[in-house]
Amino acid sequence: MAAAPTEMDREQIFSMAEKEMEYRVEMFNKLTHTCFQKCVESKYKDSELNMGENSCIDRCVAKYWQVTNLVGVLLGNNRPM
Amino acid sequence: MAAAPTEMDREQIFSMAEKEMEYRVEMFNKLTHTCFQKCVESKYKDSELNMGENSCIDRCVAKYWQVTNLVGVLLGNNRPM
Amino acid sequence: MAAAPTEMDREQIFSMAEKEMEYRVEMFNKLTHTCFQKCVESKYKDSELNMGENSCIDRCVAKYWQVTNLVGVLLGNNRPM
Amino acid sequence: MDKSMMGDLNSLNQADQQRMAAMIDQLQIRDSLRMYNNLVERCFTDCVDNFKRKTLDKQEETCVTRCAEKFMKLSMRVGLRFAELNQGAATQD
Amino acid sequence: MDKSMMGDLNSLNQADQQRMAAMIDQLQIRDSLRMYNNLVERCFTDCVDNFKRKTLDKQEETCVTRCAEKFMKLSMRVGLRFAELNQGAATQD
Amino acid sequence: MDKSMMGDLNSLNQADQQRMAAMIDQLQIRDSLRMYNNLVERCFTDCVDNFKRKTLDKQEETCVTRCAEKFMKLSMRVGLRFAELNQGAATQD
Repeated sequence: MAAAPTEMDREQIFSMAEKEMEYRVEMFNKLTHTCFQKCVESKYKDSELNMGENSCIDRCVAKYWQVTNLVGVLLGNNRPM
Repeated sequence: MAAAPTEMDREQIFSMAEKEMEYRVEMFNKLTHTCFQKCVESKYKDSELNMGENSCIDRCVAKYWQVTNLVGVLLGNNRPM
Repeated sequence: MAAAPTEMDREQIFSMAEKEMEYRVEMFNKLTHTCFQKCVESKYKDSELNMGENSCIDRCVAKYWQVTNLVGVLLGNNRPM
Repeated sequence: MDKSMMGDLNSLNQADQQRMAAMIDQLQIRDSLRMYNNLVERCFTDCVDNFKRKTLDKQEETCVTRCAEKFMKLSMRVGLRFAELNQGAATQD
Repeated sequence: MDKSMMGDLNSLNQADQQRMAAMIDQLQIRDSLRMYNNLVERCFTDCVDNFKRKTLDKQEETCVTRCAEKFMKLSMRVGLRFAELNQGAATQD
Repeated sequence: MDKSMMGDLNSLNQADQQRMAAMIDQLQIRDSLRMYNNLVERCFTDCVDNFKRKTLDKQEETCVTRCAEKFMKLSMRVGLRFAELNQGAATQD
Protein backbone atom coordinates (compact mmCIF):
# COMPACT_ATOMS: atom_id res chain seq x y z
CA MET A 1 0.00 0.00 0.00
CA ALA A 2 1.32 3.43 -0.99
CA ALA A 3 2.31 5.92 1.72
CA ALA A 4 0.13 9.00 2.18
CA PRO A 5 1.40 11.83 -0.02
CA THR A 6 3.30 14.65 1.74
CA GLU A 7 2.07 18.25 1.71
CA MET A 8 4.46 19.13 -1.12
CA ASP A 9 3.46 16.13 -3.22
CA ARG A 10 -0.16 17.01 -2.70
CA GLU A 11 0.26 20.57 -3.96
CA GLN A 12 2.16 19.26 -6.95
CA ILE A 13 -0.54 16.73 -7.70
CA PHE A 14 -3.18 19.46 -7.68
CA SER A 15 -1.09 21.79 -9.76
CA MET A 16 -0.25 19.17 -12.38
CA ALA A 17 -3.83 17.92 -12.46
CA GLU A 18 -5.06 21.45 -13.07
CA LYS A 19 -2.65 22.00 -15.96
CA GLU A 20 -3.46 18.61 -17.40
CA MET A 21 -7.14 19.39 -17.36
CA GLU A 22 -6.64 22.83 -18.87
CA TYR A 23 -4.62 21.18 -21.60
CA ARG A 24 -7.33 18.66 -22.35
CA VAL A 25 -10.07 21.26 -22.34
CA GLU A 26 -8.05 23.38 -24.74
CA MET A 27 -7.38 20.38 -26.96
CA PHE A 28 -11.06 19.51 -27.01
CA ASN A 29 -11.97 23.08 -27.94
CA LYS A 30 -9.39 23.29 -30.72
CA LEU A 31 -10.46 19.90 -32.03
CA THR A 32 -14.11 20.95 -32.03
CA HIS A 33 -13.47 24.21 -33.85
CA THR A 34 -11.08 22.65 -36.34
CA CYS A 35 -13.47 19.84 -37.24
CA PHE A 36 -16.35 22.32 -37.48
CA GLN A 37 -14.23 24.28 -39.97
CA LYS A 38 -13.23 21.19 -41.93
CA CYS A 39 -16.54 19.33 -41.98
CA VAL A 40 -19.48 21.74 -41.78
CA GLU A 41 -20.17 23.87 -44.84
CA SER A 42 -20.68 27.44 -43.68
CA LYS A 43 -23.89 28.08 -45.59
CA TYR A 44 -25.90 26.51 -42.78
CA LYS A 45 -28.77 25.34 -44.98
CA ASP A 46 -30.40 23.55 -42.09
CA SER A 47 -29.78 22.87 -38.42
CA GLU A 48 -29.11 19.12 -38.62
CA LEU A 49 -25.77 17.49 -39.30
CA ASN A 50 -26.21 15.37 -42.42
CA MET A 51 -24.67 11.93 -42.90
CA GLY A 52 -21.66 13.24 -44.80
CA GLU A 53 -20.93 15.77 -42.07
CA ASN A 54 -21.29 13.15 -39.35
CA SER A 55 -18.83 10.73 -40.88
CA CYS A 56 -16.45 13.57 -41.68
CA ILE A 57 -16.57 14.57 -37.98
CA ASP A 58 -15.81 11.02 -36.81
CA ARG A 59 -12.81 10.76 -39.13
CA CYS A 60 -11.67 14.27 -38.29
CA VAL A 61 -11.61 13.43 -34.56
CA ALA A 62 -9.74 10.18 -35.24
CA LYS A 63 -7.14 11.92 -37.40
CA TYR A 64 -6.75 14.82 -34.99
CA TRP A 65 -6.02 12.29 -32.28
CA GLN A 66 -3.38 10.62 -34.44
CA VAL A 67 -1.75 13.96 -35.21
CA THR A 68 -1.70 14.73 -31.48
CA ASN A 69 0.11 11.47 -30.79
CA LEU A 70 2.50 11.90 -33.71
CA VAL A 71 3.48 15.41 -32.65
CA GLY A 72 3.77 14.23 -29.05
CA VAL A 73 6.35 11.64 -30.09
CA LEU A 74 8.29 14.28 -32.05
CA LEU A 75 8.31 16.55 -29.01
CA GLY A 76 9.72 13.71 -26.95
CA ASN A 77 6.52 13.23 -25.06
CA ASN A 78 6.28 9.48 -24.57
CA ARG A 79 3.07 8.96 -22.66
CA PRO A 80 -0.06 8.48 -24.79
CA MET A 81 -1.66 11.86 -25.60
CA MET B 1 -32.09 42.86 5.86
CA ALA B 2 -30.14 39.99 4.37
CA ALA B 3 -27.99 37.81 6.60
CA ALA B 4 -24.20 38.15 6.28
CA PRO B 5 -22.90 35.65 3.73
CA THR B 6 -21.09 32.60 5.10
CA GLU B 7 -17.43 31.90 4.31
CA MET B 8 -18.41 29.41 1.63
CA ASP B 9 -20.89 31.77 0.00
CA ARG B 10 -18.29 34.48 0.00
CA GLU B 11 -15.73 32.37 -1.80
CA GLN B 12 -18.33 31.35 -4.33
CA ILE B 13 -19.33 34.97 -4.90
CA PHE B 14 -15.71 35.90 -5.60
CA SER B 15 -15.14 32.93 -7.82
CA MET B 16 -18.28 33.51 -9.87
CA ALA B 17 -17.62 37.24 -10.11
CA GLU B 18 -14.13 36.55 -11.41
CA LYS B 19 -15.40 34.18 -14.10
CA GLU B 20 -18.19 36.56 -15.03
CA MET B 21 -15.70 39.38 -15.49
CA GLU B 22 -13.32 37.21 -17.48
CA TYR B 23 -16.22 36.26 -19.69
CA ARG B 24 -17.20 39.88 -20.29
CA VAL B 25 -13.65 40.97 -20.97
CA GLU B 26 -13.28 38.15 -23.47
CA MET B 27 -16.59 39.05 -25.10
CA PHE B 28 -15.54 42.68 -25.37
CA ASN B 29 -12.23 41.70 -26.96
CA LYS B 30 -13.81 39.36 -29.47
CA LEU B 31 -16.43 41.95 -30.31
CA THR B 32 -13.77 44.61 -30.83
CA HIS B 33 -11.64 42.42 -33.07
CA THR B 34 -14.60 41.11 -35.05
CA CYS B 35 -16.00 44.58 -35.72
CA PHE B 36 -12.53 45.86 -36.62
CA GLN B 37 -12.35 43.03 -39.18
CA LYS B 38 -15.85 43.67 -40.53
CA CYS B 39 -15.83 47.49 -40.60
CA VAL B 40 -12.31 48.84 -41.05
CA GLU B 41 -10.71 48.39 -44.46
CA SER B 42 -7.22 47.05 -43.97
CA LYS B 43 -5.46 49.53 -46.26
CA TYR B 44 -5.30 52.06 -43.41
CA LYS B 45 -5.32 55.13 -45.67
CA ASP B 46 -5.53 57.44 -42.69
CA SER B 47 -5.72 57.25 -38.93
CA GLU B 48 -9.27 58.50 -38.45
CA LEU B 49 -12.42 56.42 -38.56
CA ASN B 50 -14.62 57.83 -41.32
CA MET B 51 -18.39 58.21 -41.08
CA GLY B 52 -19.06 54.95 -42.87
CA GLU B 53 -16.75 53.05 -40.53
CA ASN B 54 -18.31 54.67 -37.47
CA SER B 55 -21.86 53.74 -38.37
CA CYS B 56 -20.72 50.25 -39.36
CA ILE B 57 -19.14 49.89 -35.90
CA ASP B 58 -22.30 50.97 -34.10
CA ARG B 59 -24.43 48.51 -36.05
CA CYS B 60 -21.82 45.77 -35.67
CA VAL B 61 -21.87 46.15 -31.87
CA ALA B 62 -25.67 46.14 -31.83
CA LYS B 63 -25.87 43.01 -33.98
CA TYR B 64 -23.13 41.23 -32.04
CA TRP B 65 -25.15 41.87 -28.90
CA GLN B 66 -28.25 40.39 -30.49
CA VAL B 67 -26.33 37.32 -31.63
CA THR B 68 -25.01 36.90 -28.08
CA ASN B 69 -28.55 36.96 -26.71
CA LEU B 70 -29.87 34.67 -29.42
CA VAL B 71 -27.15 32.07 -28.85
CA GLY B 72 -27.63 32.44 -25.10
CA VAL B 73 -31.29 31.47 -25.44
CA LEU B 74 -30.35 28.47 -27.60
CA LEU B 75 -27.84 27.34 -24.98
CA GLY B 76 -30.58 27.54 -22.35
CA ASN B 77 -29.09 30.57 -20.73
CA ASN B 78 -32.09 32.59 -19.64
CA ARG B 79 -30.62 35.67 -18.04
CA PRO B 80 -29.92 38.60 -20.37
CA MET B 81 -26.37 38.33 -21.82
CA MET C 1 20.70 49.59 1.19
CA ALA C 2 17.03 49.27 0.38
CA ALA C 3 14.56 48.46 3.15
CA ALA C 4 12.97 45.00 3.13
CA PRO C 5 9.74 45.06 1.13
CA THR C 6 6.51 45.03 3.14
CA GLU C 7 3.99 42.21 2.84
CA MET C 8 1.83 44.27 0.48
CA ASP C 9 4.77 45.25 -1.74
CA ARG C 10 5.81 41.64 -1.94
CA GLU C 11 2.40 40.45 -3.11
CA GLN C 12 2.36 43.21 -5.68
CA ILE C 13 5.82 42.28 -6.91
CA PHE C 14 4.72 38.68 -7.40
CA SER C 15 1.50 39.66 -9.05
CA MET C 16 3.14 42.09 -11.47
CA ALA C 17 5.95 39.67 -12.23
CA GLU C 18 3.42 36.98 -13.06
CA LYS C 19 1.51 39.23 -15.44
CA GLU C 20 4.72 40.47 -17.01
CA MET C 21 5.83 36.91 -17.68
CA GLU C 22 2.44 35.90 -19.03
CA TYR C 23 2.63 38.89 -21.34
CA ARG C 24 6.09 37.94 -22.60
CA VAL C 25 5.16 34.32 -23.11
CA GLU C 26 2.11 35.39 -25.08
CA MET C 27 4.19 37.81 -27.14
CA PHE C 28 6.72 35.10 -27.89
CA ASN C 29 3.95 32.71 -28.96
CA LYS C 30 2.27 35.24 -31.21
CA LEU C 31 5.60 36.22 -32.71
CA THR C 32 6.47 32.59 -33.38
CA HIS C 33 3.17 31.81 -35.03
CA THR C 34 3.10 35.03 -37.05
CA CYS C 35 6.63 34.52 -38.40
CA PHE C 36 5.84 30.89 -39.16
CA GLN C 37 2.87 32.12 -41.19
CA LYS C 38 4.88 34.82 -42.95
CA CYS C 39 8.11 32.92 -43.64
CA VAL C 40 7.44 29.18 -43.98
CA GLU C 41 5.64 28.02 -47.08
CA SER C 42 2.89 25.65 -46.04
CA LYS C 43 3.71 22.89 -48.52
CA TYR C 44 6.34 21.50 -46.13
CA LYS C 45 8.53 19.99 -48.85
CA ASP C 46 11.18 19.04 -46.31
CA SER C 47 11.82 19.32 -42.61
CA GLU C 48 14.73 21.78 -42.68
CA LEU C 49 14.45 25.55 -42.74
CA ASN C 50 16.19 26.74 -45.90
CA MET C 51 18.40 29.83 -46.11
CA GLY C 52 15.62 32.03 -47.39
CA GLU C 53 13.32 30.97 -44.57
CA ASN C 54 16.03 31.52 -41.98
CA SER C 55 16.80 35.07 -43.03
CA CYS C 56 13.08 35.81 -43.34
CA ILE C 57 12.65 34.62 -39.75
CA ASP C 58 15.45 36.85 -38.45
CA ARG C 59 14.00 39.91 -40.16
CA CYS C 60 10.48 39.00 -39.12
CA VAL C 61 11.53 38.87 -35.45
CA ALA C 62 13.39 42.19 -35.76
CA LYS C 63 10.42 43.88 -37.41
CA TYR C 64 7.93 42.41 -34.95
CA TRP C 65 10.04 43.83 -32.16
CA GLN C 66 10.00 47.26 -33.79
CA VAL C 67 6.22 47.12 -34.23
CA THR C 68 5.89 46.19 -30.55
CA ASN C 69 7.92 49.24 -29.56
CA LEU C 70 6.10 51.53 -31.98
CA VAL C 71 2.68 50.46 -30.74
CA GLY C 72 3.92 50.70 -27.15
CA VAL C 73 4.80 54.37 -27.71
CA LEU C 74 1.38 55.02 -29.26
CA LEU C 75 -0.32 53.40 -26.27
CA GLY C 76 1.65 55.71 -23.97
CA ASN C 77 3.79 52.92 -22.69
CA ASN C 78 7.21 54.52 -22.24
CA ARG C 79 9.40 51.71 -21.02
CA PRO C 80 11.13 49.65 -23.69
CA MET C 81 8.93 46.68 -24.75
CA MET D 1 -14.77 18.11 -20.20
CA ASP D 2 -14.63 14.59 -18.97
CA LYS D 3 -14.39 13.86 -15.25
CA SER D 4 -13.22 10.33 -15.97
CA MET D 5 -9.86 11.69 -17.07
CA MET D 6 -8.85 12.00 -13.44
CA GLY D 7 -8.04 8.36 -12.78
CA ASP D 8 -5.69 9.15 -9.91
CA LEU D 9 -8.42 10.82 -7.89
CA ASN D 10 -8.72 7.61 -5.90
CA SER D 11 -5.28 7.91 -4.37
CA LEU D 12 -6.37 11.09 -2.59
CA ASN D 13 -8.18 11.33 0.73
CA GLN D 14 -11.70 12.67 0.99
CA ALA D 15 -10.85 16.32 1.59
CA ASP D 16 -8.50 16.27 -1.37
CA GLN D 17 -11.08 14.58 -3.54
CA GLN D 18 -13.52 17.35 -2.69
CA ARG D 19 -10.92 19.96 -3.52
CA MET D 20 -10.19 18.27 -6.84
CA ALA D 21 -13.90 18.05 -7.66
CA ALA D 22 -14.28 21.77 -6.89
CA MET D 23 -11.37 22.54 -9.18
CA ILE D 24 -12.96 20.52 -11.97
CA ASP D 25 -16.24 22.38 -11.47
CA GLN D 26 -14.43 25.72 -11.74
CA LEU D 27 -12.73 24.70 -14.95
CA GLN D 28 -16.04 23.51 -16.40
CA ILE D 29 -17.75 26.83 -15.65
CA ARG D 30 -14.90 28.77 -17.24
CA ASP D 31 -14.88 26.38 -20.18
CA SER D 32 -18.58 26.70 -20.87
CA LEU D 33 -18.36 30.51 -20.79
CA ARG D 34 -15.47 30.38 -23.24
CA MET D 35 -17.34 28.02 -25.50
CA TYR D 36 -20.27 30.45 -25.45
CA ASN D 37 -17.98 33.34 -26.48
CA ASN D 38 -16.34 31.29 -29.24
CA LEU D 39 -19.66 30.11 -30.60
CA VAL D 40 -21.03 33.66 -30.76
CA GLU D 41 -17.90 34.89 -32.52
CA ARG D 42 -17.96 32.11 -35.10
CA CYS D 43 -21.67 32.31 -35.94
CA PHE D 44 -21.55 36.12 -36.05
CA THR D 45 -18.55 36.04 -38.38
CA ASP D 46 -20.14 33.46 -40.69
CA CYS D 47 -23.67 34.90 -40.72
CA VAL D 48 -23.54 38.68 -40.37
CA ASP D 49 -21.98 40.73 -43.15
CA ASN D 50 -24.42 43.52 -43.76
CA PHE D 51 -24.25 46.63 -41.60
CA LYS D 52 -26.90 48.83 -43.19
CA ARG D 53 -29.26 48.26 -40.28
CA LYS D 54 -28.72 47.80 -36.57
CA THR D 55 -31.03 44.83 -36.11
CA LEU D 56 -30.55 41.28 -37.35
CA ASP D 57 -32.76 40.49 -40.33
CA LYS D 58 -34.69 37.22 -40.56
CA GLN D 59 -32.07 35.57 -42.77
CA GLU D 60 -29.22 36.39 -40.38
CA GLU D 61 -31.23 35.14 -37.42
CA THR D 62 -31.96 31.85 -39.18
CA CYS D 63 -28.29 31.49 -40.10
CA VAL D 64 -27.13 32.13 -36.51
CA THR D 65 -29.68 29.69 -35.11
CA ARG D 66 -28.62 26.93 -37.49
CA CYS D 67 -24.95 27.65 -36.94
CA ALA D 68 -25.34 27.41 -33.15
CA GLU D 69 -27.47 24.26 -33.35
CA LYS D 70 -25.04 22.58 -35.72
CA PHE D 71 -22.17 23.55 -33.49
CA MET D 72 -23.81 22.09 -30.40
CA LYS D 73 -24.60 18.84 -32.17
CA LEU D 74 -21.07 18.63 -33.49
CA SER D 75 -19.68 19.39 -30.06
CA MET D 76 -21.66 16.55 -28.51
CA ARG D 77 -20.57 14.12 -31.21
CA VAL D 78 -16.94 15.15 -30.84
CA GLY D 79 -17.26 14.65 -27.08
CA LEU D 80 -18.48 11.06 -27.59
CA ARG D 81 -15.73 10.18 -30.07
CA PHE D 82 -13.14 11.85 -27.88
CA ALA D 83 -14.24 9.82 -24.86
CA GLU D 84 -14.04 6.59 -26.90
CA LEU D 85 -10.50 7.43 -27.97
CA ASN D 86 -9.57 8.32 -24.39
CA GLN D 87 -10.70 4.84 -23.40
CA GLY D 88 -8.75 3.20 -26.19
CA ALA D 89 -12.04 2.01 -27.66
CA ALA D 90 -11.40 3.26 -31.16
CA THR D 91 -12.29 0.71 -33.78
CA GLN D 92 -10.72 0.30 -37.19
CA ASP D 93 -11.88 2.04 -40.34
CA MET E 1 -13.82 46.55 -18.71
CA ASP E 2 -16.72 48.13 -16.92
CA LYS E 3 -16.70 48.29 -13.12
CA SER E 4 -20.45 48.97 -13.10
CA MET E 5 -21.06 45.35 -14.07
CA MET E 6 -20.55 44.35 -10.44
CA GLY E 7 -23.97 45.38 -9.13
CA ASP E 8 -23.81 42.98 -6.20
CA LEU E 9 -20.66 44.59 -4.79
CA ASN E 10 -22.87 46.44 -2.34
CA SER E 11 -23.92 43.29 -0.52
CA LEU E 12 -20.31 42.74 0.57
CA ASN E 13 -18.58 44.25 3.59
CA GLN E 14 -15.70 46.68 3.27
CA ALA E 15 -12.87 44.14 3.31
CA ASP E 16 -14.62 42.09 0.65
CA GLN E 17 -15.25 45.16 -1.46
CA GLN E 18 -11.54 45.95 -1.34
CA ARG E 19 -10.73 42.40 -2.33
CA MET E 20 -13.18 42.58 -5.22
CA ALA E 21 -11.73 45.91 -6.36
CA ALA E 22 -8.22 44.44 -6.26
CA MET E 23 -9.41 41.50 -8.35
CA ILE E 24 -10.91 43.88 -10.91
CA ASP E 25 -7.63 45.82 -11.05
CA GLN E 26 -5.72 42.59 -11.67
CA LEU E 27 -8.02 41.60 -14.50
CA GLN E 28 -7.70 45.05 -16.05
CA ILE E 29 -3.91 44.91 -16.02
CA ARG E 30 -3.94 41.47 -17.61
CA ASP E 31 -6.53 42.62 -20.13
CA SER E 32 -4.59 45.68 -21.21
CA LEU E 33 -1.42 43.60 -21.73
CA ARG E 34 -3.41 41.14 -23.82
CA MET E 35 -4.93 43.95 -25.83
CA TYR E 36 -1.43 45.27 -26.47
CA ASN E 37 -0.27 41.86 -27.72
CA ASN E 38 -3.32 41.43 -29.93
CA LEU E 39 -2.96 44.90 -31.41
CA VAL E 40 0.69 44.33 -32.27
CA GLU E 41 -0.12 40.98 -33.90
CA ARG E 42 -2.95 42.42 -36.00
CA CYS E 43 -1.12 45.53 -37.20
CA PHE E 44 2.04 43.55 -37.93
CA THR E 45 0.07 40.96 -39.91
CA ASP E 46 -1.78 43.61 -41.91
CA CYS E 47 1.15 45.97 -42.52
CA VAL E 48 4.39 43.99 -42.76
CA ASP E 49 4.85 41.60 -45.67
CA ASN E 50 8.31 42.34 -46.95
CA PHE E 51 11.28 40.65 -45.31
CA LYS E 52 14.14 41.87 -47.47
CA ARG E 53 15.37 44.23 -44.77
CA LYS E 54 15.39 43.98 -40.99
CA THR E 55 14.07 47.47 -40.29
CA LEU E 56 10.57 48.81 -40.89
CA ASP E 57 10.42 51.11 -43.91
CA LYS E 58 8.54 54.39 -43.80
CA GLN E 59 5.44 52.94 -45.43
CA GLU E 60 5.21 50.05 -42.96
CA GLU E 61 5.67 52.44 -40.06
CA THR E 62 2.87 54.69 -41.31
CA CYS E 63 0.62 51.69 -41.81
CA VAL E 64 1.28 50.37 -38.28
CA THR E 65 0.69 53.80 -36.76
CA ARG E 66 -2.63 54.24 -38.54
CA CYS E 67 -3.69 50.69 -37.76
CA ALA E 68 -3.01 51.16 -34.05
CA GLU E 69 -4.70 54.58 -33.94
CA LYS E 70 -7.75 53.28 -35.76
CA PHE E 71 -7.92 50.32 -33.46
CA MET E 72 -7.78 52.48 -30.34
CA LYS E 73 -10.51 54.78 -31.63
CA LEU E 74 -12.64 51.79 -32.56
CA SER E 75 -12.04 50.22 -29.18
CA MET E 76 -13.22 53.37 -27.40
CA ARG E 77 -16.31 53.60 -29.56
CA VAL E 78 -17.12 49.92 -29.02
CA GLY E 79 -16.70 50.50 -25.27
CA LEU E 80 -19.26 53.31 -25.31
CA ARG E 81 -21.81 51.35 -27.33
CA PHE E 82 -21.25 48.29 -25.21
CA ALA E 83 -21.87 50.27 -22.02
CA GLU E 84 -25.10 51.68 -23.48
CA LEU E 85 -26.31 48.19 -24.33
CA ASN E 86 -25.32 46.95 -20.87
CA GLN E 87 -27.58 49.66 -19.42
CA GLY E 88 -30.44 48.76 -21.74
CA ALA E 89 -30.12 52.22 -23.26
CA ALA E 90 -30.02 51.05 -26.86
CA THR E 91 -32.32 53.10 -29.07
CA GLN E 92 -34.09 51.89 -32.20
CA ASP E 93 -32.60 51.96 -35.67
CA MET F 1 10.40 31.62 -21.80
CA ASP F 2 13.46 33.42 -20.57
CA LYS F 3 14.29 33.34 -16.86
CA SER F 4 16.68 36.26 -17.28
CA MET F 5 13.74 38.58 -17.71
CA MET F 6 13.31 38.63 -13.94
CA GLY F 7 16.08 41.10 -13.11
CA ASP F 8 14.50 42.15 -9.83
CA LEU F 9 14.64 38.64 -8.43
CA ASN F 10 17.75 39.69 -6.54
CA SER F 11 15.91 42.16 -4.34
CA LEU F 12 13.91 39.27 -2.85
CA ASN F 13 14.90 37.05 0.04
CA GLN F 14 15.53 33.37 -0.39
CA ALA F 15 12.00 32.15 0.33
CA ASP F 16 10.61 34.66 -2.13
CA GLN F 17 13.16 33.68 -4.76
CA GLN F 18 12.04 30.09 -4.41
CA ARG F 19 8.44 31.12 -4.73
CA MET F 20 9.25 33.15 -7.84
CA ALA F 21 11.18 30.24 -9.35
CA ALA F 22 8.23 27.92 -8.69
CA MET F 23 5.92 30.41 -10.39
CA ILE F 24 8.18 30.51 -13.42
CA ASP F 25 8.22 26.71 -13.55
CA GLN F 26 4.43 26.65 -13.46
CA LEU F 27 4.17 29.14 -16.31
CA GLN F 28 6.68 27.13 -18.35
CA ILE F 29 4.72 23.92 -17.94
CA ARG F 30 1.49 25.64 -18.96
CA ASP F 31 3.26 27.32 -21.85
CA SER F 32 4.72 24.12 -23.23
CA LEU F 33 1.33 22.40 -23.10
CA ARG F 34 -0.20 25.33 -24.97
CA MET F 35 2.55 25.25 -27.54
CA TYR F 36 1.86 21.55 -28.03
CA ASN F 37 -1.85 22.24 -28.61
CA ASN F 38 -1.14 25.09 -31.00
CA LEU F 39 1.35 23.07 -32.97
CA VAL F 40 -1.07 20.16 -33.38
CA GLU F 41 -3.83 22.51 -34.51
CA ARG F 42 -1.63 24.25 -37.07
CA CYS F 43 -0.10 21.12 -38.57
CA PHE F 44 -3.45 19.35 -38.66
CA THR F 45 -5.08 22.33 -40.38
CA ASP F 46 -2.29 22.62 -42.95
CA CYS F 47 -1.82 18.90 -43.64
CA VAL F 48 -5.13 17.09 -43.26
CA ASP F 49 -7.94 17.85 -45.68
CA ASN F 50 -9.23 14.48 -46.72
CA PHE F 51 -11.81 12.73 -44.55
CA LYS F 52 -12.58 9.65 -46.60
CA ARG F 53 -10.66 7.44 -44.19
CA LYS F 54 -10.16 7.55 -40.45
CA THR F 55 -6.41 6.97 -40.45
CA LEU F 56 -3.68 9.33 -41.59
CA ASP F 57 -2.21 8.32 -44.95
CA LYS F 58 1.53 8.34 -45.55
CA GLN F 59 1.49 11.74 -47.23
CA GLU F 60 -0.39 13.37 -44.36
CA GLU F 61 1.95 11.80 -41.85
CA THR F 62 5.00 13.11 -43.69
CA CYS F 63 3.46 16.56 -43.92
CA VAL F 64 2.67 16.65 -40.18
CA THR F 65 6.16 15.47 -39.29
CA ARG F 66 7.82 18.12 -41.44
CA CYS F 67 5.46 20.81 -40.22
CA ALA F 68 6.23 20.00 -36.58
CA GLU F 69 9.98 19.77 -37.18
CA LYS F 70 10.02 23.07 -39.06
CA PHE F 71 8.00 24.67 -36.33
CA MET F 72 10.37 23.49 -33.61
CA LYS F 73 13.41 24.73 -35.50
CA LEU F 74 11.74 28.05 -36.15
CA SER F 75 10.72 28.31 -32.50
CA MET F 76 14.31 27.79 -31.36
CA ARG F 77 15.62 30.35 -33.83
CA VAL F 78 12.99 32.88 -32.78
CA GLY F 79 13.96 32.26 -29.16
CA LEU F 80 17.62 33.08 -29.90
CA ARG F 81 16.80 36.26 -31.82
CA PHE F 82 14.30 37.28 -29.19
CA ALA F 83 16.89 36.85 -26.43
CA GLU F 84 19.39 38.97 -28.39
CA LEU F 85 16.85 41.74 -28.78
CA ASN F 86 15.95 41.50 -25.10
CA GLN F 87 19.62 42.12 -24.32
CA GLY F 88 19.82 45.05 -26.73
CA ALA F 89 22.35 43.04 -28.74
CA ALA F 90 20.63 43.51 -32.09
CA THR F 91 23.11 44.38 -34.84
CA GLN F 92 22.41 46.51 -37.90
CA ASP F 93 21.06 45.22 -41.20
